Amino acid sequence: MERIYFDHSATTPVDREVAKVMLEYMTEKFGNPSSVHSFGRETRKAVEEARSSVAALLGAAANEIFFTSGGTESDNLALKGIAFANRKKGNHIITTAVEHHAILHACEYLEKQGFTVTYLPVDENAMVSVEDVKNAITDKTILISVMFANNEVGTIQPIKEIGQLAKEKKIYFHTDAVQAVGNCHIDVNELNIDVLSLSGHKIYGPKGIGAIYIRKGVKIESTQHGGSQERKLRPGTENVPGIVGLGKAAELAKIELDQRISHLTNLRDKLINGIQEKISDIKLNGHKEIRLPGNVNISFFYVEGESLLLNLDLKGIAASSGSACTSGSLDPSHVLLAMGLTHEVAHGSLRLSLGRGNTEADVNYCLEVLPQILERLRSMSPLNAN
Amino acid sequence: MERIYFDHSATTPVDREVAKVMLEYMTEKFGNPSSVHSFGRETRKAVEEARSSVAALLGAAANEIFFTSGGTESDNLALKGIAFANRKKGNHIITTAVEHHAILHACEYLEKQGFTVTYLPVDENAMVSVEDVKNAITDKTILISVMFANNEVGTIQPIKEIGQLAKEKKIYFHTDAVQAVGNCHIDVNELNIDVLSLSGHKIYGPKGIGAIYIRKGVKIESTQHGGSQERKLRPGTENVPGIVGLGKAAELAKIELDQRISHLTNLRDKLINGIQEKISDIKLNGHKEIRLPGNVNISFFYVEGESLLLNLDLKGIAASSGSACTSGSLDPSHVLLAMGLTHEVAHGSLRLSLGRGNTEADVNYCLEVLPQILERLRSMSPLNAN
Amino acid sequence: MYTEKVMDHFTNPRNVGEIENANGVGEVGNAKCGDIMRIYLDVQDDIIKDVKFKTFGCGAAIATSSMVTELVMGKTLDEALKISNDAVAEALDGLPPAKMHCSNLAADALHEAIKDYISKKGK
Amino acid sequence: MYTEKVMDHFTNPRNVGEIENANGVGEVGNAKCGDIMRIYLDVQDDIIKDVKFKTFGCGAAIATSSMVTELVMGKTLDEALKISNDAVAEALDGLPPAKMHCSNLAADALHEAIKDYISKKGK
Ligand SMILES: Cc1ncc(COP(=O)(O)O)c(C=O)c1O
Ligand SMILES: Cc1ncc(COP(=O)(O)O)c(C=O)c1O
Ligand code: FES
Ligand code: FES
Repeated sequence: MERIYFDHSATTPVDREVAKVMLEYMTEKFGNPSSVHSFGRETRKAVEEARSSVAALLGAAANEIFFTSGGTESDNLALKGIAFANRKKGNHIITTAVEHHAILHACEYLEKQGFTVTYLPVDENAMVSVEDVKNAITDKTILISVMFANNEVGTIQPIKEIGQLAKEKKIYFHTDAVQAVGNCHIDVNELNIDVLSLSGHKIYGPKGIGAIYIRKGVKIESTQHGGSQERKLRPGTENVPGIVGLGKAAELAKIELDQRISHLTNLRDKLINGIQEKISDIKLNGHKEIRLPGNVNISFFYVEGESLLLNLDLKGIAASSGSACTSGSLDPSHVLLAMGLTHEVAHGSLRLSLGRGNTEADVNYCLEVLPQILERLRSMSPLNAN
Repeated sequence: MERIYFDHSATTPVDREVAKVMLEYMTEKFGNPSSVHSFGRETRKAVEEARSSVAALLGAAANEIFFTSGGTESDNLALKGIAFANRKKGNHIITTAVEHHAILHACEYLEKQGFTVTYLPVDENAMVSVEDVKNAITDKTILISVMFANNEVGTIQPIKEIGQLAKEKKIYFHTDAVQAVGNCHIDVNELNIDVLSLSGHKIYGPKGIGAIYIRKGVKIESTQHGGSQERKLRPGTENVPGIVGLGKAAELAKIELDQRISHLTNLRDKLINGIQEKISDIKLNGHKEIRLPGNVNISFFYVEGESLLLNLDLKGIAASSGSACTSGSLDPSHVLLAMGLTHEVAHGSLRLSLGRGNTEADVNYCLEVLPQILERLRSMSPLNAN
Repeated sequence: MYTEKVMDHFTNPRNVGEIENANGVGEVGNAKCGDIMRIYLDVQDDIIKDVKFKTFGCGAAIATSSMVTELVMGKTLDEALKISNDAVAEALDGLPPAKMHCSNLAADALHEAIKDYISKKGK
Repeated sequence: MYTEKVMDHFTNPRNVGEIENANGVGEVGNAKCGDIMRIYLDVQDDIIKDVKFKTFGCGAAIATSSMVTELVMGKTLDEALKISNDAVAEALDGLPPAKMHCSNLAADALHEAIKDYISKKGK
């Protein structure tokens, strides 16, 4: 059976070119960039080129980019690194209720360390209000962290406006752009971003590598201790193949960005419209327009997400859900609940996240299969009768 | 020019088989192991198989292995994770003066957080004394961390005895085995090890991946916050290709261990003996016998390490040095100084670390080239006259 | 993740639906995850002549629902009351640890339906 | 890491050695890294007729030593005294930031040697 992958927000396949260059840096050019000899010098050069490629994608300078092990580490470094380094200035952090767990759980940790965190609510589209951010600021506020685009429902936040506000108030502004990089135009200067997290495996790059952009002058301290790699901010032998792979992925993202956006937007809207036409009793989650080009998130009333996923999987379609039954925890998605969905409706959510490899045929196949599955599951549901 | 790589303690080339399986998990089997669908299930399975392979290499159980981004992270997690989780029991940590910076700088960080750290001295062979460990223990001691084998001079510490001592005193025992894994027989139960750090790229596996063995029951908390991966101890999307690569490298290490040890010991002794025969005014650093099979570390009086390295590099030989001039810092190796070497002698140290790909021809070539370089540099040295 | 038996009962659930004139109906919500199951019984002379279910829940919830109906079909009420959550999970060759709570749903709903039958009969 | 010029002077250092009857000798140790350099001068009529060096130090230390001898050969003492650390580094097309301190070694040793010559002459 052919398999269709509609779960690009969870992870993406590594681009062939990316894999090729990584292979080269695993077996041939394998030196430690800290070494003086030729093996070391050739990898040092490659690492610095990759740094420039990542910087170019964000409109940043190369020396403002630091490599980490992924989005989670970048998020942790941003929050803890800035919080601890600026403790003398204040202990208040502002974030939102719909952040990724890497942010939320890092914030909970910081609360135990004496910081105060405001978790801003969102509207029914998962959008945070700039006014709310403004009102939450106190003279103790040292950091505002608002995600660029939501990983579950795709809503894109008013980053530029929040950044502007933070700039005026001289508060650092971090954005978790793990889902947005490679899917949205991002210029850290235009958007007033001080610190930004990204992850390789969401942009057709490798897993286990990420980066953090830190505007020159931002006070931040390291969370990991050891050697002097990454200017001591992030010690540990550099993951050269990962870095080189991320560099290549960033390069491709820059070149293909417009094309990816239009391709994904087109498929996304076909899929949303098709589902709306063919299936009743549904709800599109996330903002209708201001959303990731590849994100479709719909709640199907009366059915539960995991059984929906398993049925799709049996038909060869890979997707994800905000259902409690698919998560390690036993609560449905905190994002859907923060948007005001009931447990039941949150339970029946399905996320189809499209990628550059998807085609109209994939969308059509999904539109053929999905109504059948819904009919079957709904016929089994005790909630459907009414 | 043919290049000879004698810097395996810095990093190793990725084994071809390892690279092959990684490639498969980058482009074909790329799913996120947390996903419910088939792409996720196949990578979940691969991750758990790799965990078993790493466990098998150490005589541990699979659920005692957690994947990290490398040796530095494993060391940080071991020290900080245990220190913070056991703060109520005590605040004293024992380690040695010759640990890797990942340990030493993590300890310095912990000192700032209210912990007290004893840095045990070593003898002229870089060996720590079990008696010293014993005498350092107080009723506040919660953790002893002693590296298995030194990365610079290769000395192997009395791990089993220290482990026994820790066990009797009910103190956790961590060992940084980044250099020892794949080069020494290690059985965590036989050696009384509670927690152990290892790194992929030192054993012909990938960079950017490591693991930590944590004996069942050890109280430890996570240092990174986010999703529920690695049973919440180490959140972040699993680096599947890295994990699978590390698993394969562990498998190979287990199979080839005896053969590697005898091959390396043979080459090492040829190299040491050859240098001792051909070059005067030198000093072998580290223990004569109780040392890593592939480690050669020699100080050449009157010359400085970096210029030695550069000359070797010009002849195609990649090596490393404990000279200040090669390190980010401006002091020569803390290990050599702790062993009682003068600055000048420490400056002139050369580390040749052999690997499974090295041959007798490599050793012979080095023995041909090295005396010429020494003669040249010594003729330029103001220290040589006397 | 799931055993073959779970997948079999999930893809081809037995006894899905309602019994129009059921003389015992039990509905439970899984407190842990919010899933819901309803069991319909047709009891004649203390024997379960027919049983059907409707479930809003995960794969394990649907499979355990299906399995529990198969296990009790034709059994006496006493026998049916003895069927435990563990028995249902075992009959499916086991469930993943995180999914053990799902088996509660099925056994609990069954027991509720029997209770309903008994209380109705008592009237 | 190093420029071509640095590598050239490192691999083929100019003016290595000692001057037997040097009338000015300067030795400095680099306080930062512990490296050592000695410069020998043969000064005639305030002009540097010959200059040689011996260095225990890194690649940059050797290259800057070599470069400084080339720069001052045949120069007057006044001209030689004007040669700064930066000038030496520049003549080598630059040094890596972490290696800028190495250039001190060469210029400082030169200046010490000139001082030695002047003090000896004064006697
Ligand atoms: C918005 C967001 N932030 C952070 C992360 C964490 O990234 P990673 O899993 O690469 O650590 C993810 C993805 O899982 C994400 O979608
Ligand atoms: C003894 C020892 N510990 C820790 C490390 C750190 O490992 P990594 O560089 O993979 O983070 C190394 C190697 O650099 C090492 O040799
Ligand atoms: S019944 Fe809800 S997770 Fe299984
Ligand atoms: S002179 Fe010592 S590092 Fe260059």
